[in-house]
Amino acid sequence: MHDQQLKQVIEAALFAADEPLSVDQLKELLAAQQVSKAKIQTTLSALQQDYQNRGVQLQQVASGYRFQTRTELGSILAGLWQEKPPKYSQALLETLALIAYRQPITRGDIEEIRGVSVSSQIMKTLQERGWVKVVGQREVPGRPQLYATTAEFLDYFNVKDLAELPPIPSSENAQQATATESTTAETATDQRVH
Amino acid sequence: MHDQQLKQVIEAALFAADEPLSVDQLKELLAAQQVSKAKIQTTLSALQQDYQNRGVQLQQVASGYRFQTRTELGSILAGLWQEKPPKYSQALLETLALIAYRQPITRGDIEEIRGVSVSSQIMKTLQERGWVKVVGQREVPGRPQLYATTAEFLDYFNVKDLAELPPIPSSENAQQATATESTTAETATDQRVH
Amino acid sequence: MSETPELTPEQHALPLGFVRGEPVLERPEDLYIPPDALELILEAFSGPMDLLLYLIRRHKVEIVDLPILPITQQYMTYVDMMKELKLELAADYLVMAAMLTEIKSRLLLPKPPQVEDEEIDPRAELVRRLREYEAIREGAGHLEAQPQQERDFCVVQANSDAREYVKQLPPEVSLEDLVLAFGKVMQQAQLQEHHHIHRERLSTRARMSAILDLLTQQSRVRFSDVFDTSEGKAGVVVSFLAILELSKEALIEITQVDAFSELHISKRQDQQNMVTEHA
Repeated sequence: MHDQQLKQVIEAALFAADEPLSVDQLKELLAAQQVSKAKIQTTLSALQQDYQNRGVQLQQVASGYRFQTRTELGSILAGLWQEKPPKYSQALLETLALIAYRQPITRGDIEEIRGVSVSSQIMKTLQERGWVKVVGQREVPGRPQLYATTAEFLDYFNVKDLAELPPIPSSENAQQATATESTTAETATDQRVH
Repeated sequence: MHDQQLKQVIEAALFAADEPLSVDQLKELLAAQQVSKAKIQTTLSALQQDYQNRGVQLQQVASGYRFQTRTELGSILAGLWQEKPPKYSQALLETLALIAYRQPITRGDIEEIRGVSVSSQIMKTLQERGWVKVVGQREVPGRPQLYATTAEFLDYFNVKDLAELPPIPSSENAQQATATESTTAETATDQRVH
Repeated sequence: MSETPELTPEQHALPLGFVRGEPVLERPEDLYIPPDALELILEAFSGPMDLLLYLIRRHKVEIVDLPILPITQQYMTYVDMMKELKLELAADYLVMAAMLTEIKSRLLLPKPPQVEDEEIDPRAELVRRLREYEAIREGAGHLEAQPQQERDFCVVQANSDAREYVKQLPPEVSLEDLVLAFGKVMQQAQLQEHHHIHRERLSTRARMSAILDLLTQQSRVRFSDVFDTSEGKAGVVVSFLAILELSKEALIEITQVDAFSELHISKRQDQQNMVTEHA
């Protein structure tokens, strides 16, 4: 399979797939053609280049590569969609930001920082959207659940990992915390939540 | 709105829409920009040109224009939706194993050994798969059909003949095998079951 | 209530709410505003921390320099109004009110003379929380500003006829599966018949199938045709054993018209043809 053919297949696959495709998934799709991961990676970069100035672009997000419309065209294209895009409340965004930037985190932690009891509706919405999930329990009395963000969250906000989100001042809690806890906090930024 | 922008919007709209878009629909989408139908038509032609040699192509269908994957790529892209093959039941595997190792064998023999009745569906499945066929009838009351495995069966398991099937371990009788019998084992490799 | 100091409110890009269709861009200077409008404004705060942060910013001071006295006073004014309006959120705001009052009273208490300088500022904990809350608000802002699916872009898909190429794959079986299945079935059967199954017999059994198959295509076969001399002596023996076994199982008949004439084998055709199936 020569280069142009390979590019056509990868391009078509990305456009046809229902979900973003990872390099591994593309490799599996091309199993019969025996294409190396490096070759796939090079082709993806070439495609990203090709679409640089087009109406759609090849974006890498947490769960893989996908084609999406150019963000600058959002308002013009809005006419195409019947429904208005959802508008998220400040309370929801703060809760989500806490989970994203300070994960893994308990509901109690969120309440302490926001000074408000966490509305069940907000947690339900975040989980229904697939943005947040329970990743464990903190080993303290009551064993509260620990929440973290998911790959879908990163996909929705157009980034491939948490480190790509603009940084915020680190929490003093984390600085004062024991070695173990600060390790957790560090990893949280690098970690890919699946 | 200059030409490149217009092309980006039309391109993005065609990719984003769930259905093909007609020139009229595109004109409506671009109502605020007051773009003529002729201009839209020219842009569509330019896009068709751009995608000539790509993995997806801009196609005009009855209800308008839409992007679709190159037809030649169909068989490779099918892998995107290919589901894992289902599994056979234990009952079917046991029936097949009995036919392979004890052929020619009747359904009654299989039932006697397995202690349960053999469903017609299993025999039908094995015959439809081309792995098992009727090779005769046993001349006893009822004249039950005798089943044997086929050449396709051997091909599927990539063995030349039945003697190449893995031996079943731990038979004390194996030690009793006569000189004649072990000689026959050698020849057995040449034989094909038709 | 009119004691509220005159301070320039911070400009906000987004309206806090809408009152009779008019956007409310600034938080009220004068607290005497119609209750229905006030309700909307108060609901614009996402919680007591948000309100507190807003009040501090109005004072144009850093969080560390938290001016606890005026802030507590202003905070209480808002909370009183919320109580009047019976806003649901009031409980959370009351917890904060209690905290502020406590800090205030600790600050007002005369310091015991022997206390060292290292004494912890009673505001420290609140300051820490406010800073963390401020960081999180910043994070919420980043998320809001981030390109969002549905709002700023949509994931696109091209039509594809490739689905038509998707095949229904038949189940896969490995030789191992087959051997395991056979082993299991034999174990269950608790066989006394081991001798039927080892490989030497297998070749004879395979040949039996082949001969029967041949007899399905041709009703009579010359005895000699069953043997393929190219298989060598051993092959001939297998065929012979297969014929004997088939004959023993009464599956075939061996016939000879005259003495020394060619032997023929055929499927056994006898009266049992007539036997009905339920026999």
